[in-house]
Amino acid sequence: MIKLVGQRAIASLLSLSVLMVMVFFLSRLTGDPAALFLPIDATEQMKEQFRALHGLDRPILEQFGLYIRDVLHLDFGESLRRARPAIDIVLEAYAWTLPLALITMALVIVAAIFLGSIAAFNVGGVIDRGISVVSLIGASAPDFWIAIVAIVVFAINLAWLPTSGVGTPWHWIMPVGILFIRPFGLIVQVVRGSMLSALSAPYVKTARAKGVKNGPLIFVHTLRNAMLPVITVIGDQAAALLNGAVIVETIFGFPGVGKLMIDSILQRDFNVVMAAILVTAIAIFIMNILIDIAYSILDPRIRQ
Amino acid sequence: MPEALLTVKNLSVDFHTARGTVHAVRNVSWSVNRGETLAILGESGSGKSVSASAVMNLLDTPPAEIVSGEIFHEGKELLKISYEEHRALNGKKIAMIFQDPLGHLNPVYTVGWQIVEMMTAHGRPIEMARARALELVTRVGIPEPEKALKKYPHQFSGGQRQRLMIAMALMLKPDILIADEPTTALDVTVQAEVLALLKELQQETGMALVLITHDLGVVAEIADRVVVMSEGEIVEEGTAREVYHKPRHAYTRKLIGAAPGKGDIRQPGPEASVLLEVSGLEKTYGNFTALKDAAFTLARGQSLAVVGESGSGKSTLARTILRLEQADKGTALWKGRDLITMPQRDLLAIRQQIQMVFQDPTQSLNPRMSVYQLISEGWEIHGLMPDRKARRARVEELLEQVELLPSHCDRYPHQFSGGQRQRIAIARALALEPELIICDEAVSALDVSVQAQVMALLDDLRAKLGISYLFIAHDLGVVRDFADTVLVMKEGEIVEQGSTEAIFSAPQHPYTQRLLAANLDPDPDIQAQRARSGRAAP
Amino acid sequence: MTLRYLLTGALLASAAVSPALAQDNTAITVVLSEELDLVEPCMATRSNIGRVILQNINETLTELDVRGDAGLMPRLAESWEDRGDGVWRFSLRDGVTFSDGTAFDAADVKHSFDRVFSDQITCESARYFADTQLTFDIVDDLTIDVTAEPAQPILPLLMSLVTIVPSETPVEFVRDPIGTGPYVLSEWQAGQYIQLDRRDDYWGEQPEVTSARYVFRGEAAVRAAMVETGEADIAPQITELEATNPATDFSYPNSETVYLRVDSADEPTSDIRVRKALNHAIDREAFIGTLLADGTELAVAMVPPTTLGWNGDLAPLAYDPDLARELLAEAEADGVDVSLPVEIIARTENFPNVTEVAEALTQMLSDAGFNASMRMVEVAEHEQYYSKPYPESEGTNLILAQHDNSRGDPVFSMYFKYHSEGTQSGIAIPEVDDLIERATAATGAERDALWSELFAYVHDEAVADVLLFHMVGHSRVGERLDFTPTIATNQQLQLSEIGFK
Amino acid sequence: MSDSTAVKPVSQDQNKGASALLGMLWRDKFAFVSAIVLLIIMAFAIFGPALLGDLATSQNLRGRNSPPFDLSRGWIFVLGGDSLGRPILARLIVAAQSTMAVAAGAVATALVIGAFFGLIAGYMGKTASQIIMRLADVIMSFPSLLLAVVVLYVLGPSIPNMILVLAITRIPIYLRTTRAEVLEVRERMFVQAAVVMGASHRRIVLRHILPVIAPTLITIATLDFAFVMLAESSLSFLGIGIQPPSITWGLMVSQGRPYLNTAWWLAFWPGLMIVITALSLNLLSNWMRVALDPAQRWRLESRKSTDA
Repeated sequence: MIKLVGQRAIASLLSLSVLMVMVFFLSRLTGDPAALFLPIDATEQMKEQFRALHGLDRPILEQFGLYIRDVLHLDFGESLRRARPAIDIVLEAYAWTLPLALITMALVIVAAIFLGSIAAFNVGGVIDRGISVVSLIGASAPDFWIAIVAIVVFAINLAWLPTSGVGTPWHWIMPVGILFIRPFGLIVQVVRGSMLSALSAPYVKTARAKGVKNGPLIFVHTLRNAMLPVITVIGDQAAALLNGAVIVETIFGFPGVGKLMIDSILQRDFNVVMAAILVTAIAIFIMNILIDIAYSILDPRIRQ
Repeated sequence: MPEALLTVKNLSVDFHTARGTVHAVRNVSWSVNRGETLAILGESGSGKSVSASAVMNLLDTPPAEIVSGEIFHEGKELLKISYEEHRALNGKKIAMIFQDPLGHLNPVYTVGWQIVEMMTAHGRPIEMARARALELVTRVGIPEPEKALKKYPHQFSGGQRQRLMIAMALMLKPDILIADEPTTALDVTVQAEVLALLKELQQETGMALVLITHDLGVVAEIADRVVVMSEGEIVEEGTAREVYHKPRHAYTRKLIGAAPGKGDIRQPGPEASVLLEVSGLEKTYGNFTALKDAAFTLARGQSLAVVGESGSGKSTLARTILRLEQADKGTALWKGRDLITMPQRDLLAIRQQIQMVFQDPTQSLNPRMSVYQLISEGWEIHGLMPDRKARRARVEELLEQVELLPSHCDRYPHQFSGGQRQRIAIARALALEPELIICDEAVSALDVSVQAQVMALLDDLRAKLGISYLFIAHDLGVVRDFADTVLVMKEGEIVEQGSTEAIFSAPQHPYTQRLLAANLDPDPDIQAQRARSGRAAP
Repeated sequence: MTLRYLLTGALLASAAVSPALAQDNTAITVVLSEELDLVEPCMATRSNIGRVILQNINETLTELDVRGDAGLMPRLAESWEDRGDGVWRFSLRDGVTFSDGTAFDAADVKHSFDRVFSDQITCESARYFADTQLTFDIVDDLTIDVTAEPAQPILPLLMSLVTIVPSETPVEFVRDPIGTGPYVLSEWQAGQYIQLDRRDDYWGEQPEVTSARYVFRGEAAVRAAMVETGEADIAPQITELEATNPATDFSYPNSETVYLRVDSADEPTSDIRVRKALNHAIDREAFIGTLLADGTELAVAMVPPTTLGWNGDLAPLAYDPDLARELLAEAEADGVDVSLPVEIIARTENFPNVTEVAEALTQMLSDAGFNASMRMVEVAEHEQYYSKPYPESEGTNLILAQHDNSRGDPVFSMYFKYHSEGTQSGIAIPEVDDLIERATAATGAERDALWSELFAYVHDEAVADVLLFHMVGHSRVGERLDFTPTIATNQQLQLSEIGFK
Repeated sequence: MSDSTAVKPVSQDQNKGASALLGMLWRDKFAFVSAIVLLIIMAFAIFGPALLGDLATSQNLRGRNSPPFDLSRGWIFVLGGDSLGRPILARLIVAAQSTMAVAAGAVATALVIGAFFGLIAGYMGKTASQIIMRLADVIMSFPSLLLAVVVLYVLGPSIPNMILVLAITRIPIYLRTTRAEVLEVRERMFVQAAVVMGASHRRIVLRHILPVIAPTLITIATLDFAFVMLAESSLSFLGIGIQPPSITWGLMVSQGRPYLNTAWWLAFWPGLMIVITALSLNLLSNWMRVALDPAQRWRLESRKSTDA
């Protein structure tokens, strides 16, 4: 296991390095941060001063060298716009993204497993078709559309929930609810399919021949086997959430890393972009290891 | 007549499928008493498992529908009691074991957990269950039972898994044990051990044993009474001896007639030129030696059988000769040229001369290709027979040669039965007019009657076309009927080779002797005699 | 470190912080459209920063009256006089203290300006002094002489753009601004809110609002909804679409002017008839009350009507597509290739409905016979087209842009937009250059007249561009507040102007 | 040899070609309706711009946001007018072309490239596989928003560029799936049988492996179709997607967003089109998975021969 993690860490480090190099050069193709930081009628002298202050006037390879040097000293540079260490800004935002992603994913997993299993048991029945259609429609409706309609309905018309922002648990309901829809729609289908095939597995027959009750039959014998393919999909979906949920964050004023990322990209705040990619990539790497661990916990055959 | 322990009366079950209704069993009746062993004998599709599934309430309804019938156990009508009542009965009064213990054991739980669950599911305290599990696992002969309980199914061998299944089934001392093809996937020696274990346990506990099988040998070895099923109906019943010696029904006669190992032993033909000469062939996977210093020669028109149990290296031998795996050492001279070191380009041309028929035609035929595409693919690869019409005609001819219809050209493999599929695979091999066909357990997956047909076909082709065979098998009966030379392999080594006559009548190596002893004879009398003379495997 | 942040996040996520609804009566919540990158006094002229700190935390020497006609009013300077030769003397207010307790004096003023002009820090306010060299002479604690080279007639007005910080302030961007204003920055939770609390020792009148919390929401609909549900009290910027409730929603001229910048160095727009045709092709009236809010005015100059030198005689070129076609035909007859592509370049999210406006403009130009197309670009790319050097193109680009001048004097606009050296200028006409230079140096009535003349020349003689609209903004103000937005609401939001009903 | 389902292969006349396929489609009513819907959308995409192009761009500022189901302005306004007074129905039909071009283009590009490299990674040796998979990781973690900005800034906001952005972000999905499937399929017996016959690598990959994994890829592709339409819409929402004067459903939803409170139909109809397309594709792909598999096709074939 430790060897596996080590190997993956090296592979990921390699990927991450390539990624960072690509981002570094590609992002610098996208224009001059000085023009964006300063007002439109700023003088050329001011722009030059800005570039000089942030080292943007040097040749790009020199900039790259300096960046590498700093990164090796764990210095990820300063935000061009916020006059703060980029990594601090990113970690602050990540402290919001992480619980949002985890809460959402936890709910998705619980709901998808429960409803997906029910659908698999009633295959072809009303519940099965209902779950399929609702999840499919939910997953194919634009999320910003749902978000704004949800605000109109739940915050304004019904006045049950605050419109936006963070602070109380109530504030989390709508963002979590809207982020929930798409991964749920996908995972519930995977759970259903996986449960269907697991239910026809021979060991289920054995369990029935043993006289095992339906409850343990489903949730002890079948589910654990059915979870294996589901975990891969859960991993992909969780990775998407760990990258930040830019639309939901934008609409609900949620200070997460998705909004930070798009703002930094649009403002060409290169150091923040780099730091954000670094942090999200590490988070996803850790999650992948957790997924691997989950695999080997669930399936003893993988342990060797 | 006292009331039997378990009685199935006039049971009829239909399966409703998208393709229509299939009458799986019709008017099936049988019963079994305490201490008795009843065998239900039949080939695939005969419906032999259906009544047992009905007893265990394992039929999925739909698609299955129990049209009529009754099942009595201790005064209860099992088809009328509630789901919950039936559940309480399963495992406790009637237990069941299955053909494929790897599939039927849950891969993600320890075997200990699964065995213990048999008791906890019926409300027994867990400490008691643990103690009993340990006792039974020891009893069924698993080494290091304490450790074994903490292991997972994949960590055991096939025979051990079946023993564990048996231990699990016996946890609650059931009255009846239903065993659905319990030894089919096992090697002969292991099969003998497991059957012996079942026999012993039955004698200890006095339970009734219902054995579902396709193998006359198993019936002869263990059954007191037998019912023979064909196409959903019971065609014959009686004691094992009665049925074997005085079969009344034509089907039973056919079945007994098809049992291999009864024909004349072939005598080696006159000396012919050497086609293949293998020497010093070796293959290792990591620390595991799959093949050690294999050497033999194969003459034109000869059928050479390679026998051995799983893991003996017989498939590896075939695969290294074919260069599906690269051998570590050694040579395989094909008409004087070494296949092992031959460049890829030359090899492609030679592939035309050596063809292979695999064990499972369901897997070896690409499910997305039609029969025509499958058979003609070789010509496409080797640029033969460019004329489409000629191709078509030749495919139809080949199909007729393997006793299929020319109209089958445009069908897909799934539309055929197992035996038909294997014939398609043979037709495909024949299409390239090879000089050698390697058959890797080519008939093991087939029903006896189909097996006999396929073997007859191969034999016929040898006579007509002078094809040589490298015939890999574990079924000694088939080998005895077909081969003129036999290689016996064990743990990667050829332990004995000689003419079929010599091997079967005077085996030299202890392993060959053991193998022959464990081979079940379909005649109950011979089996009984063997048991008496103590030649049965320990 | 990571762990700390994650823990904080988790705690905040679980702890129930009292919602905005439960505030006491004199605390308000303001919902802004974007979060502040910085709360840096020398960046206060940037509107999103100014709305929070300008005159709330940091004050300026002078202040432009936007509610009445008082013109330039004293703030931290009590009075000022022009001592000739470009020297202005400012007398500072006595008894003013910064929120850190130190007293305000002339050294603070000098330091504040030194900071602005330092090359260690990129202060936005510096741009208003582009080519003007300022020297500061401290006469005594409360008197300071400012020398401008060349002479700067509107120096007191420029003083309304530079915030004063204490002389201890380091020459780098700060996160905890200290100022003389009635409020102090008491809390800044990045991404969530900024909290301002009232000071007890403010030199002036105590405002009614005791504290203000600024929150940030990108969606106009959400901002409006927050005021509606009582989660916020003021949403300074909402869209016309959301401004549906007359009781809470105000519209105000927001000092933004929308126009199409025309490059008269390019064919076909080098020909004045083509430029005129552009103007005649556009049905400006059709936009008002449809894509743009009622109250939007047709523009005849780059600056809003409240600006010095406003020329009331000018009228937009009438919508007359036939005339436009005729003009094009004439130009074509003279050898101008009017079939060259004319592409409108607009910036996404520049103002509400910008895309639709661009689409409608394109349609109108096409209808009048132009080979018109449009392109929506993102801010960085827009900047490339908008500022010199202009990229090469086949035909020409018309830049749909919005310009803001609420400072009361055209000097902040005209040089950049029309002088041949101006970074966004599309013309190079000696007469215009001359007028701009003279007006910039002039004072009083002469300044007024020269600007007026310049507006007329640019609009009628040069037909330099296609001036479109003076925009209106919309604010939603909670019913318990007594506050009316003004033309300056785009730039600043003085909490002291907010009362309670 | 457990034989609880004793279904014997049944001899029946082999249906051939398109008519058989249509028959099978007719048998699954959901799939049939889906196919009709998709055909209509395809027709929109092909003929829409030519037939209704002018109508879809004719503005009328004074008649903007006209409500739906009001026929006083003609049938073309039955779904209402948009913020520039253009008929939404006409715009939906015209937008089908670029919407389909973007979605199909992105999905097809990603599918082809991903499958190609996936086949290589799965079939070739470990080194090639490792390099390709690491590259896939890099692409996977490259933020799509940044990619969009880079492409838009450097290459400009056009439909081909949008296809490029969306395709790049989807490639890893196909690559990883293909590789995983290839690793499994190449071990199957029929592949070995082909090797024994002397088939070349090219033949094995194209004739034996690809047809087996194709249904999985097609299923993913149909699901991805909806995803790509939504992603394109989200990019428009963020201001870095397709921009007017191009129109796509995603862009229409995004542009209608400010009017959700006052003129819901601006965003509703294009959103509905996306949902309908996604649903239809899903149902059709379920059908296709069965219809393309000879071993499962009988489920959809005529029952006449066996019902008796």
